[in-house]
Amino acid sequence: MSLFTNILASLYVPLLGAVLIFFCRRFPHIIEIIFVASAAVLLFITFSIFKFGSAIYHQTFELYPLIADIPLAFHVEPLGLVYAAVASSLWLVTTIYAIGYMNANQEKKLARFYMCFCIAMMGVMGIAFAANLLTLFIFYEILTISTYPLVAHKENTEAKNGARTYLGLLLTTSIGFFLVSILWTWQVSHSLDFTIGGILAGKLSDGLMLVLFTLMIVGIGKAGLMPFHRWLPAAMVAPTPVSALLHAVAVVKAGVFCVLKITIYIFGIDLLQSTSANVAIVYLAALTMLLASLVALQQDNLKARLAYSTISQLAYIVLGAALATSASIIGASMHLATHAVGKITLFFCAGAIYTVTKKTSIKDMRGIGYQMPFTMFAYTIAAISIIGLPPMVGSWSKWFLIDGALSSGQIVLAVAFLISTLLNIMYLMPIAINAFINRPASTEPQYQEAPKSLLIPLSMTALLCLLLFFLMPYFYEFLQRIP
Amino acid sequence: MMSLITDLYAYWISVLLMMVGLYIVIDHNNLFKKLIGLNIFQTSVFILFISMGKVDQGTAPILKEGFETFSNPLPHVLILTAIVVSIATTAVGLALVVSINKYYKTINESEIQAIEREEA
Amino acid sequence: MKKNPILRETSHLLIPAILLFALYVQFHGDYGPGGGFQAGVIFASAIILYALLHGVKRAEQVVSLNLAKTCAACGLLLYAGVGVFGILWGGNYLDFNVLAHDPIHGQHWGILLIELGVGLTVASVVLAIFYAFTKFKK
Amino acid sequence: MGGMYSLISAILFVVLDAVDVAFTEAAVGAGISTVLFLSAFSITGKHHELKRKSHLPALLIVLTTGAALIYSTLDMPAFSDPQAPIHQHVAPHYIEESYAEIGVPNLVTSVLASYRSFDTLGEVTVVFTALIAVLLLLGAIRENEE
Amino acid sequence: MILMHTPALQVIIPLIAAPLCCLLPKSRLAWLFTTLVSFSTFAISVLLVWQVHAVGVIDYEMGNWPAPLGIKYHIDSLSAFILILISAIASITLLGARSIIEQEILHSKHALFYTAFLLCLTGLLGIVATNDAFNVFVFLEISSLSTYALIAMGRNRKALMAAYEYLIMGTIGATFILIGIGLLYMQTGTLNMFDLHDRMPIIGGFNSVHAGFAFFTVGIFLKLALFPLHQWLPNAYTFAPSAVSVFLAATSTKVALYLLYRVFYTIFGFEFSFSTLHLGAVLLPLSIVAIILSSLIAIFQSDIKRLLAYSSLAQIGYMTLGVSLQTQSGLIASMINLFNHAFIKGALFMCLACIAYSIKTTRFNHMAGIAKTQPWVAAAFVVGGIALIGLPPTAGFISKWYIVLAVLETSWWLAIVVVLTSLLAVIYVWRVVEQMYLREPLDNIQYGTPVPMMLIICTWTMILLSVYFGIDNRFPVRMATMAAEMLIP
Repeated sequence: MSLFTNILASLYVPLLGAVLIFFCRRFPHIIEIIFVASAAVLLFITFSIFKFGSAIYHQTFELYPLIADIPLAFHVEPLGLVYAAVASSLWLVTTIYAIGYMNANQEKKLARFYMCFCIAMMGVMGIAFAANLLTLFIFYEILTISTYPLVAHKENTEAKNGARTYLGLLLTTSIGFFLVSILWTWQVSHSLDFTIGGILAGKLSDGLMLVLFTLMIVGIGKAGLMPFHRWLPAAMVAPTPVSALLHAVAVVKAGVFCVLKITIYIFGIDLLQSTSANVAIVYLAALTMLLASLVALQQDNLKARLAYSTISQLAYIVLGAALATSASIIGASMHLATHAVGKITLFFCAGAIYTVTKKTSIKDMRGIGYQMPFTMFAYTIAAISIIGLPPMVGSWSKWFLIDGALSSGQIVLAVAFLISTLLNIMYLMPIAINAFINRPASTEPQYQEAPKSLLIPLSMTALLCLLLFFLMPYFYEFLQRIP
Repeated sequence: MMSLITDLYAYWISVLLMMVGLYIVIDHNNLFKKLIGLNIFQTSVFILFISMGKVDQGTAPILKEGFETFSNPLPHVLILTAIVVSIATTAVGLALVVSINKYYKTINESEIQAIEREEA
Repeated sequence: MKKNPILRETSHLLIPAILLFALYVQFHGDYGPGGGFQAGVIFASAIILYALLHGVKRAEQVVSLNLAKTCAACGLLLYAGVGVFGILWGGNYLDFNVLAHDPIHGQHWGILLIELGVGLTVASVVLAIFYAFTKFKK
Repeated sequence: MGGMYSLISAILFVVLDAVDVAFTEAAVGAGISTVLFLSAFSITGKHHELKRKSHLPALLIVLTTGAALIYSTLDMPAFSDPQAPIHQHVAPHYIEESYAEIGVPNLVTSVLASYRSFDTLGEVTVVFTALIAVLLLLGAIRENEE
Repeated sequence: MILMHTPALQVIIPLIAAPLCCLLPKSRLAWLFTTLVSFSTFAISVLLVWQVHAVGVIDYEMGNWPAPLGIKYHIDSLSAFILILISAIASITLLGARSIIEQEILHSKHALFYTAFLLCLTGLLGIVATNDAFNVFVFLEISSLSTYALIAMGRNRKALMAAYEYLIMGTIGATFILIGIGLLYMQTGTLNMFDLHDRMPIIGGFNSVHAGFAFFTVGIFLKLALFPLHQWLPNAYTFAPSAVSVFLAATSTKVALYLLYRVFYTIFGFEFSFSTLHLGAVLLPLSIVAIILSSLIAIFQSDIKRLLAYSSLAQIGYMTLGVSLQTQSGLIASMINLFNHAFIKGALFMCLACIAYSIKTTRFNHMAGIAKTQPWVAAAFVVGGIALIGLPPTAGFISKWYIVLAVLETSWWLAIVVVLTSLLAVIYVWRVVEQMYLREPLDNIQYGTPVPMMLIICTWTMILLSVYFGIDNRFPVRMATMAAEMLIP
């Protein structure tokens, strides 16, 4: 199987899954089988791309001109491969979890739900392999639209308002800023291809470069930079698997992935450093990182707290990208993976707790560790990883990020990283601790451990947090290839 | 100045008519009178066209012995068509007015607007 | 108006005259003023006059609304058809030169036929519209 | 009153040598449109005028239109001037060649029925359209009638 | 044989078909006949496009009289582009329209209705095909008269008033155009467009020519329903029968826009219109106001047909905006938007036709939960709405891309205006989508009559077309580019 067919297949397989699900919408079990099967096939495909080795990086496949002479084009490069691998592997886990969750909570409209899930995955793959900004933008919007029904799934007023915020913010940013900046780029450089070293060198004055960079990064609303972060907590109304997908894998990671890709392949690290077009974003990101953590402290709803934690973690990645040192870039791209693994575990736990106890408020979760030991243990592991303490994988990425901050001479930012780490501890650990140290009140009914279909995925991802810590050297060596 | 008037009076007549017609169309409340105004408006345009075609000492554009200067036939042809078009429009307009009168029991614009307002 | 005997009698004299005049205008249009359109109008007005005097019922026994509609369609078809003949005989659309052995005759034929079409359509349309209005219930 | 108006304009047309047009205008204006207006009027019946809206906008529009036209007439060729461009370009060919090409003395007829016969086809189509429109309209039944 | 006469046949076939159609006894038969005819016109327009690609422009002299003497048809890339658009829309509409018409129009009137439809089609095609200024006027009136009648066929008595308003404004517009023609003719003695254009240098200085220009402008703006001459359009679209709304929304204003291109680029010429008389300076503010106002008004509409009508006004604004930029890219953008929007709006009005067929209304609050009873229609509306907003991968995105790019060349703030207004589209489209999907259906109209298959298929054909042209837009872009390069040398 050639590389090109591989890439195309990674788009077609989820699409095909969606189509099949549509035709089998009458038979729930067949749907589930198709759902899992497509995820598995996709996983196989993405990993089979690794076997082509580093030779094929950056060789572009053009399908046909979309607009004027901008083609619909795809390519493979390390960063995209990481993103694709993370997304597809976590998707497989999520599918299993989702089926368990949806059945356990008697959710309706499953066919539509799974369909949109598949289409969203297609969007993710398209983003991962896009070879120019236009292709990227198209799949970006496909992702936005296809996740809207997932957010609005419950179809009650709350869901409607949440979904409205979600769509409103994402479309406003993407059309209002992102599209405009893409057009601007096209106008000044007559190219939108992702090329090593960027395409904008010497095309704009420093001032305008600053404007363009800021416009573009802010335009990527999925990266959740303040003040355009509101959609993330709003989207919490969605069923938990969706939250997992949205907030750990697909959507937010698509955002930060775009940020990374644009900084590296459109502007170029050297350009950013020479023109210092990145200042605005750097400080915006640092601000978001701290504020979001502070807000997270206030949240009593577990999912909401996790959402704000996500916002701050995304800001890490954006910050790492915007710092534009090789170390920080590597740190950022590592964090993209490590945070994904950690955060999806946390969401799975939240979902499991909700499924078993219907509890969402953190106050009520005292002593829950005695009733759901596995779940809370997984939670603890993931929390440590997010905070960034050895022996969890998160420690690596955070280390590189701080290193990057130092190497670029920004002591302030290094401090900011440390402060937010403390804040992480403050809003993640108490839950775990309370869960285990104080026994549940005797008035509480006796809850069982979560059902297998939920437990297996979340323990798998938790395990991953641990394993990856030891695999990270290879991973590092792989990421070195990112220029 | 005098020459200007003698040269152009024919055009000005039609312009005057045109203004009258247009005024009736826009200003009248009565759907009927609007149509009449429309007629006047269009006819004035016809006169404008025809007066273009006139030639001094010219005769009607029908070839006979003893005449060699003729008025320009082309405007006549155009206006023949235009007249037909205008009468066709009038007919349709009248049909509309008649059936409006049937369903609104009035052909007064502001009355009709009043009716629609209370419906909404 | 129907009651008035004088009008009725005069109309008996008048209407045929008008019809005759219409035909004259129709076919003399090449030489003097007039042509299909005017002829059609006059022809129609004759029948309208008849309708005014003897009532639409009687008039419709002579020419019914449906007949008028059909005639209108036929007139238009005749006109357009002549044009199509132009194509069939190897000219352009509405090319009369090819209709006969030499251009002049061709033109004569063409003009004659299309004027006929115009007259037919106009007369029947005017009549039909008149019927439509008079028969319209409040 | 419409009839009178069109009779007057018909006479005007004769003065301007446009006998065919005059003929038509007389037939149409004094003939058809009068009949139509009267029959339509008999159906709708008399309607009293009530409060009038402001005349100002109408006046403005009309005055601007009129002004534009007057302005345009200022450098028009003098009325009935044989040297006017309109008489220089296409018309001469009609006047000189048409008899040889078509052999019909009435220039209007030859232009109408041969040179620009396609326009006339359009004209007949318009007439036909009017019929269709009127037949569609008079007798339409709407839901909120009964 | 046929290839020689395609330009004439394009117009003649529906013209001859019309009188035949009104003689047909059965409504079913009339529909079949009309549909076949419109498909044959479509086939011919395809031939024309092919010929234009092969040999460039095609001239056809009616009655074999050379140009200034007689009437000439002139098919170039622009007219071929519009012709194929009109005939395609007509064909799809008719194919799906039978059931709607059966429901909305009195059975005894079907033959007449289809005849009027054919005549309207004839008029529109004639306007586009001809190269003679006065001939334009004649065919304009054919299409207008039939349109008035078609609109008046709406079920609600308001349709009559709408038709009357349109008749008055439309006739004034047409007469203004006639005056313009007259003034030009007076100074040149010719009616042929190219002939007129050749004489522009001589007569360019005359008052009367300037006045003629002004009259043309006003007349065309009236037909185009460009702000502030748009009052007739919303009512006309809202109260017309559903099938008619589809056809009109997709074609009539487009033809008016074509007329604008023809008059100001082909007759007067780019230089004269934009440098000597500054048409752009008039067009630019009007289009911007049209875009902003109409988008805002659209948000507050309680009838979805009316909502779409106002969004059409906004879209017309985008098209004229492209023209007012006075650049090739702007013109290209305008034409591409013309083409794409025809399909998008046609599709959306088709959806409304389905809904109206099912629940006899298109009022906003009756849309509640329609997705449960009419999933296919609702889905179609969503896709169409996405296209209207201008998200990839739909035709709307292509239009937006080209327009914003063209605007960026001239000014920054304009680009911002365009983008922000396109966000207004998000609001008024998504209002409807939420109403359709996230509301419980009102009990009184919970189960409407099921929508016939044919109608849904045609709706989806249009929808898929407006998606297809977003994925592969080579055809419209090529045609528009050719046309623009021809009009702005």
